[in-house]
Amino acid sequence: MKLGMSPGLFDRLVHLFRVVNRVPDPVLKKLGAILMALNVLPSDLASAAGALLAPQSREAGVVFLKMLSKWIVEAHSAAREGKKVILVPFNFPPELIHAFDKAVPLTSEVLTTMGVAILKGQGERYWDIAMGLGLPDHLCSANTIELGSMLGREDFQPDAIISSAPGGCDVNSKIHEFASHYLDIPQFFLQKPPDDSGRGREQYSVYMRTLISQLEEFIGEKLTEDKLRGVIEKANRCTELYFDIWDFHKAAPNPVPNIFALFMYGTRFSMWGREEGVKTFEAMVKVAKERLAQKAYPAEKELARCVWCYTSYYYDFMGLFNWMEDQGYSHLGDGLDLYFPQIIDTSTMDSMIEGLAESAWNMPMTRQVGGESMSRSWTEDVVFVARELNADCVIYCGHHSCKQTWSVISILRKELMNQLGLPLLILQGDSWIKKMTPISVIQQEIDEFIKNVVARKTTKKRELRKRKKIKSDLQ
Amino acid sequence: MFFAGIDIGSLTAQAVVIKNGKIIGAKTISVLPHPVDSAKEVIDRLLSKQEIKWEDIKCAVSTGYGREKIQQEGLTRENISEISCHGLGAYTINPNIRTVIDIGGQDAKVIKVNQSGKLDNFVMNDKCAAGTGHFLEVMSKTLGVSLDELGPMSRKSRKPVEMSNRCTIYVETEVIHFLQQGVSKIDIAAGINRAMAERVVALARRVEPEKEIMMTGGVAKNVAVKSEIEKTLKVKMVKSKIDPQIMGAYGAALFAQKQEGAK
Amino acid sequence: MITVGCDIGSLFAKAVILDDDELIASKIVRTTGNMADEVDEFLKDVIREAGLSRDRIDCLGGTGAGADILKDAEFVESTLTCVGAASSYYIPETRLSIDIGGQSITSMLLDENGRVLNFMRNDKCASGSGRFLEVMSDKLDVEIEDIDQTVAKSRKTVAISNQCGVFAESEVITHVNNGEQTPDIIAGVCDSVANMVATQGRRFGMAEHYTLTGGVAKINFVTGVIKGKLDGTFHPFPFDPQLAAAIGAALLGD
Amino acid sequence: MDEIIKQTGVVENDHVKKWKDDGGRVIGYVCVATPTEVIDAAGLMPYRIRALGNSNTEIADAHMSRFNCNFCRSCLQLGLDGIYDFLDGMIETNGCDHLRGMVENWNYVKKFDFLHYIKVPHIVDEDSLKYYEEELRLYKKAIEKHFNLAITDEEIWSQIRRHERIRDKLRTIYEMREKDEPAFTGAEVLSIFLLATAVPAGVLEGLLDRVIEERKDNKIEGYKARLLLGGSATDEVDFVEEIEGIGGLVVTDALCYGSRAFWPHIGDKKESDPFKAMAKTYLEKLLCPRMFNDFPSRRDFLFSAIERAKVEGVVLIHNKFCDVHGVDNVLLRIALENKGIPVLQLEKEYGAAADIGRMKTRVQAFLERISDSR
Repeated sequence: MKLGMSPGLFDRLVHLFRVVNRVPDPVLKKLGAILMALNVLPSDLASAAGALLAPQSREAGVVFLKMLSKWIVEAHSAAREGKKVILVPFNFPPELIHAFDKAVPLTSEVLTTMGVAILKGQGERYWDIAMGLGLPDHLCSANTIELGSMLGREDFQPDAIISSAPGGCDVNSKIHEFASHYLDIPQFFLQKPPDDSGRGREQYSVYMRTLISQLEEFIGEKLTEDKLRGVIEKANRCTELYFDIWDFHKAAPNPVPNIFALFMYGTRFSMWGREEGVKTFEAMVKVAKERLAQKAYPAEKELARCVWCYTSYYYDFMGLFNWMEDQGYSHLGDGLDLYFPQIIDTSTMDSMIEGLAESAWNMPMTRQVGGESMSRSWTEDVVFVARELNADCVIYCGHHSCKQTWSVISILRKELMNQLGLPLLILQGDSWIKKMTPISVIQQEIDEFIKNVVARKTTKKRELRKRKKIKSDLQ
Repeated sequence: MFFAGIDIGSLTAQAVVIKNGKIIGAKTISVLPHPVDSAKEVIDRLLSKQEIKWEDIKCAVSTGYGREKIQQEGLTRENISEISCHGLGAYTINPNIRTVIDIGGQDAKVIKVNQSGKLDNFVMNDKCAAGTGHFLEVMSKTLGVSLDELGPMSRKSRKPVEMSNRCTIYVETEVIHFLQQGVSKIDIAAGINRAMAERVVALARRVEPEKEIMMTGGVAKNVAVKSEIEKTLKVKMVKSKIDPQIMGAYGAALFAQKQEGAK
Repeated sequence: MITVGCDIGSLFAKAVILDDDELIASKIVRTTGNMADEVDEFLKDVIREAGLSRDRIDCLGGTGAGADILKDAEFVESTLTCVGAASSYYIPETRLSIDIGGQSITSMLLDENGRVLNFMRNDKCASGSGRFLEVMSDKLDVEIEDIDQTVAKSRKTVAISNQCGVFAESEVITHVNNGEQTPDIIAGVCDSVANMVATQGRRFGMAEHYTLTGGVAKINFVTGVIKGKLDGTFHPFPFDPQLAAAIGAALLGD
Repeated sequence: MDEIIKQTGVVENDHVKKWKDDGGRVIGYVCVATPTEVIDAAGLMPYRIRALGNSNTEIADAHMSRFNCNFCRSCLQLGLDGIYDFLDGMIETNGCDHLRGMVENWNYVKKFDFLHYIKVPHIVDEDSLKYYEEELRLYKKAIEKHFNLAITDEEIWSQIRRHERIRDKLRTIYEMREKDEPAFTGAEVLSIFLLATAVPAGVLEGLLDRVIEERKDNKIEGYKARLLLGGSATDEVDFVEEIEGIGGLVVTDALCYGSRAFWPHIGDKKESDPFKAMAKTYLEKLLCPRMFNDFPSRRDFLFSAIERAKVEGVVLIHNKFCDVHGVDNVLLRIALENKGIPVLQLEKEYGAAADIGRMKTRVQAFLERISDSR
């Protein structure tokens, strides 16, 4: 891994988060001090900080940022300490890597999202590097941006890549395969059999165990029961807190700040199973609990309760989450929050590895479109969450790269209507690149949808005048 | 001995007549719906200003979108792709040229030629592309300025607008919206040219462009786009001695001359 | 009651004047960058055309992407609401209205009061909008108004299958160069638009009664192809379908 | 040959009609990871789904999106249009996300009487091989159960041997197209292949023998360069014709509607168990970019074809929105460029007519480049 300042996405993030680390919590927290903090922070960070540290979520936002900075800086210094940096996709349980002393996980989608949210010029320049190689322009920007930064040889390079997308997403698997060949980085796999019979699940455990032994050999360290137990126990704590927040979501108006949807999976994909992860979840629970007690809600009233069935949009410096909340549109979570964690039995090595396999099996995307049917498991989950949290609409971001979801979205739409009578808004726009669809268009579509379709009864509309006798020549 | 090259593009048609390598006449018109009509028209308009008649042309080669039809009509002996023609044309004008950027109405191309002027490699836009002459044409219409003004005017721009769309179709309404908000045409034009340059650069990156670069095609006349590309690619474009827009037809004429020499 | 409806769309501005539900005047101009300055003049014109004076107007309703330039509008409603209102006011049985606008195709499910129950836009990158048709016919030197009579001369339909407007244009040029006849290519362009519209119609599952609005619905060949593809009864919009949103805005005024 | 071309032009060709009239049943399949030997062993007829360049997807687009590959939407269109109503069942494989979506929407709108899903691993390793082998047994059981018949190992072996004979005949045809004076054009071979996956195996052997006999002394002349065509699902004969029309003779290919489908030999494996034998061949030699850890074998397959057929230039195509080929073609392009082999990478809209103008300009320039470099 290349050290020092370079124009690469990861290295720029490291640079910024060193600064964040230096700003003491109280300074970040104190409302007045925020602005001050913004001034001392590089301007790139300012707009994102506005969203991440918005009053309604600040208590947790600070902890979340600190967690990410720890994660990033740790990975950066890992190389110096002779540790292995392992690049994983979002649908891989990072806690497994955390359980090794001599390895740290980095998640490409999280890096891309942070880069897009925080860095000046966002991801475009790294995307263009990938396009410059002749790669298709309908690839997954969530991966292509961070990997593009590596492909341009501007950025750090991981010691190995784990691909857990085979079976869940071709694009993701393919771009990781490309990077591993192009940069000559060893690649490991955890493939998902699209098989709902018990057979598929058993086979998945086999794959998981093979992967673990491959990793042990590569990292040069045996996975120890104690280290693993330590991580899993923290993961279990995160699981409890995850479901606390889940239950808060049921209250109306929604006491959980919209942006927590992002914080929740941001934590799942990075520091799940680490003390910092637990702290972030605790902070979120605290904020939600207080807001519930005060019956507080940022807008006058909650007009719509929206479930996002896949990803949200991140290219507008996280502004959309709070914009929705200001309009009275509650964001009850993304498809990426649908990883339904479970308490893992820590009694034996074997039970813990089984538990890990189970969590991986239930990771977002893997669990839904990675199922035997791309639409069935996905529909079941969305219907379940919509019913549980009594949502009154579902929104699909329509990232043009997500071919698996796009190919069955019409089935999801029909099933939502048939089973719950819920409307689905199908948006179209790249979640990480602003040049596909401007955020103003996205906002307008959401507005039109909610005012016309979702909140038709509550929003005051002009009445169409009574029909006069229609002239026959008109008929 | 006279040789002719005819380049029927999607927006404009050019004809060039050469005598041992030297251009003795050239003409550009905007295309008629049918390529053969365009070809006949441009030839007539060209020859009307010369003492030579079509019969005096020893051999002619056609290129551009209409190249095949023209040949089938017997107007030319052969048809050669615009990529080869622009390559040879640029190389003949300056043998140091190794990379040619040609932005036509429908296709943007980056062409590499070797030390003997032969086609080495090339890339063309097949992605979501604002990088075509058509894009600029539509935009200048929307802005209500002529295509030639688009470049010069943007030099006065202080803060070019940022286009929030990749797609030509959507950029068009974006421009209308900017105008409605009273943004100055100068800044919009600058934004358009920048967007254009960005797309071309992204394409050029696919074949490592070498230092000696020449830009051909109508867009080469757009100073703003040209300098934007120079800035981002960190190169200095070699200036063409002839009108860059007739490069394709010139190259075709050179091929016609080769043909004759060949037999 | 005299009401004015004004729709500032992405390509055209339309204004109508209704005397109750009778259309007494209408005007359509291409939207320009200076629309903001020209809009007052534009409204004056249409009022003059109706032989009225400004003070006779009871209400001005605005709609369309650019409606924010209508300073003295009493209200601005979304195009969805307006098209829905207009469709179901004049054609009470319509439950589906497909609006073919300059930028996109929108299908709307309507309730018996003309309220929009649900709506869906066509896929981005998908040809079929009014602008698409304009660009293509412009390439072929055919005025939008003349499309029907041009197509009447066609002997076959040349398939246009590119979904990207930019590439579809290359496709058209290729057909020209292959010696295909203009009427046959225009027929192909219309056919591909009609396909997109039909697809939009199918997405919700067809309603028993539907109508088509927006400029493209003026072209009989297009509506004809659509009718042939979709089940359900087609009811032509009683006025110029390009005016539907403006008329809706006027109908919602009081 | 003419007869073959005529039959290839339609989905339900005369051979299928006759087979159905004689009471035969037809099973559709969507990708090369389907061991059709088993279907034949059951006395059923395997039929490889195709779209034949159909570019109208008006009905399909109401279900899949325009961000899905147009080839899959075309197949779905034909399915929903009733063109495939002659099928008595369908074997699904997870070839790619678009393909899965195609079958899923098809079945959602219009239930198949019989649909079985073979889950093909994406990785070549011991674990995957065991799993896939068991998948093939389940696939056999599913056919036995639904059609209420028994498939013996002996029958599968004899079908494997018959398919080996067919593979050999197809290889012979490739040898004839690849030699210095090719006996077939690329368009003709594509037609042959398309028909080969759409007629009863019994009929096919005779067909291939006749066409080999007919063309044994044939010489294709007057072309500008010898090309290899590789990439996405390409069943558009007229697209290949257009390329050859401007002088680029396709002397070999690396297409799944081509060599990739029949090149590997099952006989190569000394196995007693037919399922082990099929599993090994169909997984380890799949040669499809939907596999994520065996790029080298795809690259080397390309290299050896180039050598065999004295290829002067490689054209790598992928349909718009095809993820696996879109990415793989870049790796292949880089590998070829490093070897100094001219390569042209094309992204095209499916449906031959759609992009032919743009494609021809590129191919013609590519041919000019090749002749320049001579």
